[in-house]
Amino acid sequence: MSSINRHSQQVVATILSNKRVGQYHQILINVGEIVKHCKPGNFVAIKVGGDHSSLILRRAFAISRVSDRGEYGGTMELIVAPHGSGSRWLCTQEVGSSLDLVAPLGTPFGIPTEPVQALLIGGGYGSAPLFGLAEVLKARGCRVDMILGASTVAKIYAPIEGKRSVNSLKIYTEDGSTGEMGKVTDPLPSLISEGAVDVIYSCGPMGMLQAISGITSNTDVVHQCAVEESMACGVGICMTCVLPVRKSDGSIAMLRSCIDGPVMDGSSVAWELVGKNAMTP
Amino acid sequence: MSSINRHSQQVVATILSNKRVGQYHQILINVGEIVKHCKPGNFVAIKVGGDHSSLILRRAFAISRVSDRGEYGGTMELIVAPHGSGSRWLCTQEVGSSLDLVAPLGTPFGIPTEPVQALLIGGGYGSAPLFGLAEVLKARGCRVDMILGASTVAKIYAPIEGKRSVNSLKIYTEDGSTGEMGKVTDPLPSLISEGAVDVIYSCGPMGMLQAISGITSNTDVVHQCAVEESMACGVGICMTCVLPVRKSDGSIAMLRSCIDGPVMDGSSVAWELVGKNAMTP
Amino acid sequence: MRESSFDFSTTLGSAWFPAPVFTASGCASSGRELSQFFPLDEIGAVVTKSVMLKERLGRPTPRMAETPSGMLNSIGLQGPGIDAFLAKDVPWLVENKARVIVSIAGETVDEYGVLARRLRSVPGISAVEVNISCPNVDNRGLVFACDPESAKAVVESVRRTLAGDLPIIVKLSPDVTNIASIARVVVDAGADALALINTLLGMVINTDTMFPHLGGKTGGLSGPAIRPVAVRAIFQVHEALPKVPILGMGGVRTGRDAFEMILAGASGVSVGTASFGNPTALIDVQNELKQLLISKGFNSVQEAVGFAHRPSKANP
Amino acid sequence: MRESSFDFSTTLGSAWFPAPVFTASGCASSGRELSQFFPLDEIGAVVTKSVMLKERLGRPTPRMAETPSGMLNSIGLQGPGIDAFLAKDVPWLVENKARVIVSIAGETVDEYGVLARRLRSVPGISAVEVNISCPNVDNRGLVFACDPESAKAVVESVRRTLAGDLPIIVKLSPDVTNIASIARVVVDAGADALALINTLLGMVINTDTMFPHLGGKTGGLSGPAIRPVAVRAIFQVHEALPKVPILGMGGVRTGRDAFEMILAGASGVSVGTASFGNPTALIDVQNELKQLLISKGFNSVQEAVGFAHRPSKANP
Ligand SMILES: Cc1cc2nc3c(=O)[nH]c(=O)nc-3n(C[C@H](O)[C@H](O)[C@H](O)COP(=O)(O)OP(=O)(O)OC[C@H]3O[C@@H](n4cnc5c(N)ncnc54)[C@H](O)[C@@H]3O)c2cc1C
Ligand SMILES: Cc1cc2nc3c(=O)[nH]c(=O)nc-3n(C[C@H](O)[C@H](O)[C@H](O)COP(=O)(O)OP(=O)(O)OC[C@H]3O[C@@H](n4cnc5c(N)ncnc54)[C@H](O)[C@@H]3O)c2cc1C
Ligand SMILES: Cc1cc2nc3c(=O)[nH]c(=O)nc-3n(C[C@H](O)[C@H](O)[C@H](O)COP(=O)(O)O)c2cc1C
Ligand SMILES: Cc1cc2nc3c(=O)[nH]c(=O)nc-3n(C[C@H](O)[C@H](O)[C@H](O)COP(=O)(O)O)c2cc1C
Ligand code: FES
Ligand code: FES
Repeated sequence: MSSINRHSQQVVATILSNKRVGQYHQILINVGEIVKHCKPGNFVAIKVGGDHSSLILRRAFAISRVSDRGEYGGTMELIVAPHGSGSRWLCTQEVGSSLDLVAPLGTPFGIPTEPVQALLIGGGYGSAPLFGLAEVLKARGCRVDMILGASTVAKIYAPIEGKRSVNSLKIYTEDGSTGEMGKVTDPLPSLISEGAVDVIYSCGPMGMLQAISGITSNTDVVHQCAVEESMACGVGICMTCVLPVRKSDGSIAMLRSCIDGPVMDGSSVAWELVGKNAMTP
Repeated sequence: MSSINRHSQQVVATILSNKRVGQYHQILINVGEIVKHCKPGNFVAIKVGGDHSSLILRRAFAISRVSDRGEYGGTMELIVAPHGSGSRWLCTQEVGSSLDLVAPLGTPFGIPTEPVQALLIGGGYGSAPLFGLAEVLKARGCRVDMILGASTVAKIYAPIEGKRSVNSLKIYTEDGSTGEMGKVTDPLPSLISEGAVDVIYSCGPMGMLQAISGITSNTDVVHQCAVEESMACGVGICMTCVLPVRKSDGSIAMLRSCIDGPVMDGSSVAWELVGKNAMTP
Repeated sequence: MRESSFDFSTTLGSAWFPAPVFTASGCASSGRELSQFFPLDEIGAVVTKSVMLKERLGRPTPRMAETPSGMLNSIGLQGPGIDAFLAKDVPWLVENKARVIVSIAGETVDEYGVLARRLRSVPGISAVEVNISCPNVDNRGLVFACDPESAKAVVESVRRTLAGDLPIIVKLSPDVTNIASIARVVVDAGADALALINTLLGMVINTDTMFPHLGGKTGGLSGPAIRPVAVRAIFQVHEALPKVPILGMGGVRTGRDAFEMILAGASGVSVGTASFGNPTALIDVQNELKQLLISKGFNSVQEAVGFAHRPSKANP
Repeated sequence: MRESSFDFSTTLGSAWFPAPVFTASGCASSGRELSQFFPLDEIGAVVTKSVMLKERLGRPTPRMAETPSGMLNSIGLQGPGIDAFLAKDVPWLVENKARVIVSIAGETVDEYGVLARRLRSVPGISAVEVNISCPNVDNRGLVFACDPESAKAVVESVRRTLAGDLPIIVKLSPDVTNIASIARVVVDAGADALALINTLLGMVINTDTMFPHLGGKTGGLSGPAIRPVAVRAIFQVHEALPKVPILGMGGVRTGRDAFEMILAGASGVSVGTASFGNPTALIDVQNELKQLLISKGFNSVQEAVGFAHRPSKANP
């Protein structure tokens, strides 16, 4: 872990644009140099509520995309769902206002050294970091298929540019308002048995990640998932964000999802113990 | 008291301008209808720090001037010294932002029914409400002289328009950076003995008000002063803002400066007991 | 649940109130001042500032300091004394159709008895709140609520005097090692209901003067900052004494906060410090609370009281 | 006062530190993580997360809830156990030139003694912080710090084992009726210094699920919200025991806050929750504190300790 967050820095950045996209806000921030160290899967921790805020903890958001070209130098894009007070505050920040952020944080998605068949699965705003990942995988010669899902069309985040970096894109909504009616996990068993998938990269609600882990559990498919636990610090010092992970000897360790994650090996997470009393190790 | 604050209302108002004037900010707010009920001496209580503020109490500011004409309808002007977190926040609010305020609050200056010789004394931003008062007194046919003082020139607030509503204006600074070197109280004894003053209206630091009360104590000059105590509520419900006031029987009552003031009879305030243990009544 | 058939009333002992939102003692003066902002008969009741036997000037200023999401106060129970209070303030409240809970505070056990006696035959009072969070003059200045024996003696003295005429609500301090055990003592001594919580003892030092900021040195901490402590106290006491009604308070600013306290075990909720920042806080809290209860499918306030104590599937 | 001759060092018992700003136990993990943001040897010392005898997984998630200007945590003392801790974490800190205060927590009185024994011969440790704010397994789960007898027994057991090898800092809970009396008991039992305060017991109810939000139901309240309670506790204890050094903590976020605690009587100040919102909070607090002390004309930290207790002209 001592190399984790080695490049993370606290910077004051400027909002370059803030657009509503379905039920989300797409926020572009001018962060400068640090984009060089941001990898797909990393996240950013943002101070919310202004100078006299009663909200004392930072909020975590996946880095959706970065760019170090363009007229502003390094920029970072976030896809934010207005959930509670902090994320809503962020969504109302206007172009030109400053944001205090720490980035990049956490583990990135692991990139295969060989070209593989990669399946990227995103739930809700979980698709955000997957398009940047798709570009990297494509550049390594991988085949990249993507499945996105949400309860309804307004919660699907799938930008047009993003679609260019994948070989195929399938969308599922629970209410059928766009794409197929159903869940992202519906097509998985057959895709896997057809041998169409070597690695799954997933990001989305914990229930979805658990379901994917269930389906991949007795297969050869590797499952890298970006988890989401409540985080107080985001930098590994508070121990609030832990997840039960099975060690090689079968015993349980409680690992910090901010620093030993958010990207974790789905098959090692003891999903059935999340939020339960894990007892002695 | 049951008539006090009868007209006070909570409104969301818009900032029309915010200019630095010396060490103060002159802030013009579009408050609408309520200006009709604002009288010189009244104050406004403003919510500070934004939606998620850890600053839970309103801040009190004297209403410097109101106007119900003009393109915006009712407007109110404040003169704000950047003192601590709340007033500094207020000074940084931009044109167009909203302010949550309650006004008008407290007792206004009493206006004589006959034309009298009025002397208005302001210390620092305490001059703010005096110019509006001067206009009212002038309209009643009073002679209005004004003395302003502060430690240094940047803390003198004396707008050019304001000077028109007074018969004379004298300025004192402790460092001599403008006007005479000295204190506003220096000329008082001779002015009083010359019979040039019937009523003193004062607003400024408590020390200044106390000094004026000392000088007027054995004279016929009436002293109406606008006091300033730390206030938690501004509407009479918390009892934090009290001042010791001598009743006609000589005993002490602790009166609320927000609702039995800010304008009080200087001769009735037991200045020597302010901040002391007043004991039993 | 339709709004029309929803039962928003609540009870504290034998006292009935049409709504479960109350002022907090000392945060509404005698009621008149708030009536400039809303009609007092719209809320559950006005809990008056704790009144003592004699007139009292209270502590020197400064009496307040703002703290992060909270404030300290050291008023020192300034007030007109029981006689002037009963002559002027109560009749005014009754005339204005407010329901009234009178808060009393004594310096000795006997004083509480005397105060209670004065209230017995006063028309228009719904309940008595016994504020035992003030120092006991007879007993080394120890706060009654921090000492089980003193707390018991006070409540017994009030109980003896009132003998069922008026419900007795005893207000406890959170500054104790075990609030549930103090609660048990005062209930055994005759409390019909409990008010939880009074302020926490705190201090701010003025870093300019380098002295304690308040005239009274220490002060009582209130406001949203203390809400988690209040919710915990209400939860613990409701768990220990599920049948004893609780008037919950401490940092309530929104309907959500009031709802949280009801789920923890409060039958009614007082709004104190929030009124300082928002003079119509009581009405806002009350409206939001009603909408929340209805949207969650409750038919009455009563159904929601202590709902967070039900067994959960995850942790049975 | 010129910066160059200003003495920023402090002592806690026999331990000397070049600066008076420390991490708070449990808010800096084992130190490594913060070292990505600043060199650990720049601050007074790293106070490590309370370590127990055995490895411990702690409480279920969610383990935190944000509250107004504060937060609740229910970590449940997750940690690797003393052996792994001494093998891995302490040597790393020593290598990185950090001064180290090891915080220990036991489930029984004996466990504290055993933990203290393990520390005796470990090189590079400046002091031991004895966290007695955890439940006593032998005694109905009562928290050691809330019960004078248990608190005394723990401190005696550690004192016997360490016999002057390392200064003993005992960390107290604010959730007691009289913190000064508990302080006296633990000092009489052998504490060289006191750490004030641990978190306040609190609860948040999730109004969606209508259950307590935390996996552990209750949690510890920390952050700026509790600062007035911490300052009051430090002031009271310093007044009662002016010679006993205090490590102050609870909501310190700026140099002003640290200065406030020093004026109240703290010889050093720990920064906990503030690091979660600002990973360089310790450095910021330390720099601001130094400037403040110098601008107020102090020649050393020591001169300012307890300065707010001096007689005032207004209230002699
Ligand atoms: C690694 C990671 C990546 C994330 N990426 C995104 C993203 O790209 N887009 C997006 O919209 N959201 C993302 N989230 C979720 C986002 O952090 C929460 O929605 C947000 O913190 C909620 O804050 P709030 O003030 O709006 O809500 P509140 O519910 O008011 O927050 C209260 C407290 O709980 C914490 N909290 C609540 N929900 C979550 C959560 N799901 N995860 C972590 N902490 C939480 C908050 O940080 C805060 O301290 C991510 C979370 C993590 C951990
Ligand atoms: C009736 C009245 C009229 C006033 N008129 C003006 C004016 O026209 N222009 C102007 O610049 N200032 C005026 N003040 C002073 C102004 O209210 C304070 O400067 C301001 O409240 C300080 O808040 P802060 O957050 O900046 O400072 P902080 O010191 O951080 O405030 C902390 C707390 O103390 C209270 N407080 C601190 N100082 C004062 C004070 N002097 N009076 C009342 N409460 C205080 C604040 O309300 C807040 O609750 C007036 C005060 C009163 C009572
Ligand atoms: C200015 C002020 C004065 C108070 N006076 C009293 C009082 O006289 N009697 C009493 O029982 N409680 C008194 N309290 C405590 C409140 O009734 C309430 O218990 C506490 O403030 C917590 O609620 P809140 O956070 O909503 O204010 C006072 C509180 C404040 C802030
Ligand atoms: C997440 C978290 C974990 C903590 N763990 C410990 C601990 O293991 N041992 C201990 O003595 N105190 C622990 N504390 C308490 C802190 O050391 C400190 O006393 C308290 O948080 C008040 O300081 P603060 O407001 O600066 O955080 C913990 C606090 C937090 C927030
Ligand atoms: S969020 Fe603090 S350790 Fe992960
Ligand atoms: S400020 Fe509350 S009574 Fe005056």
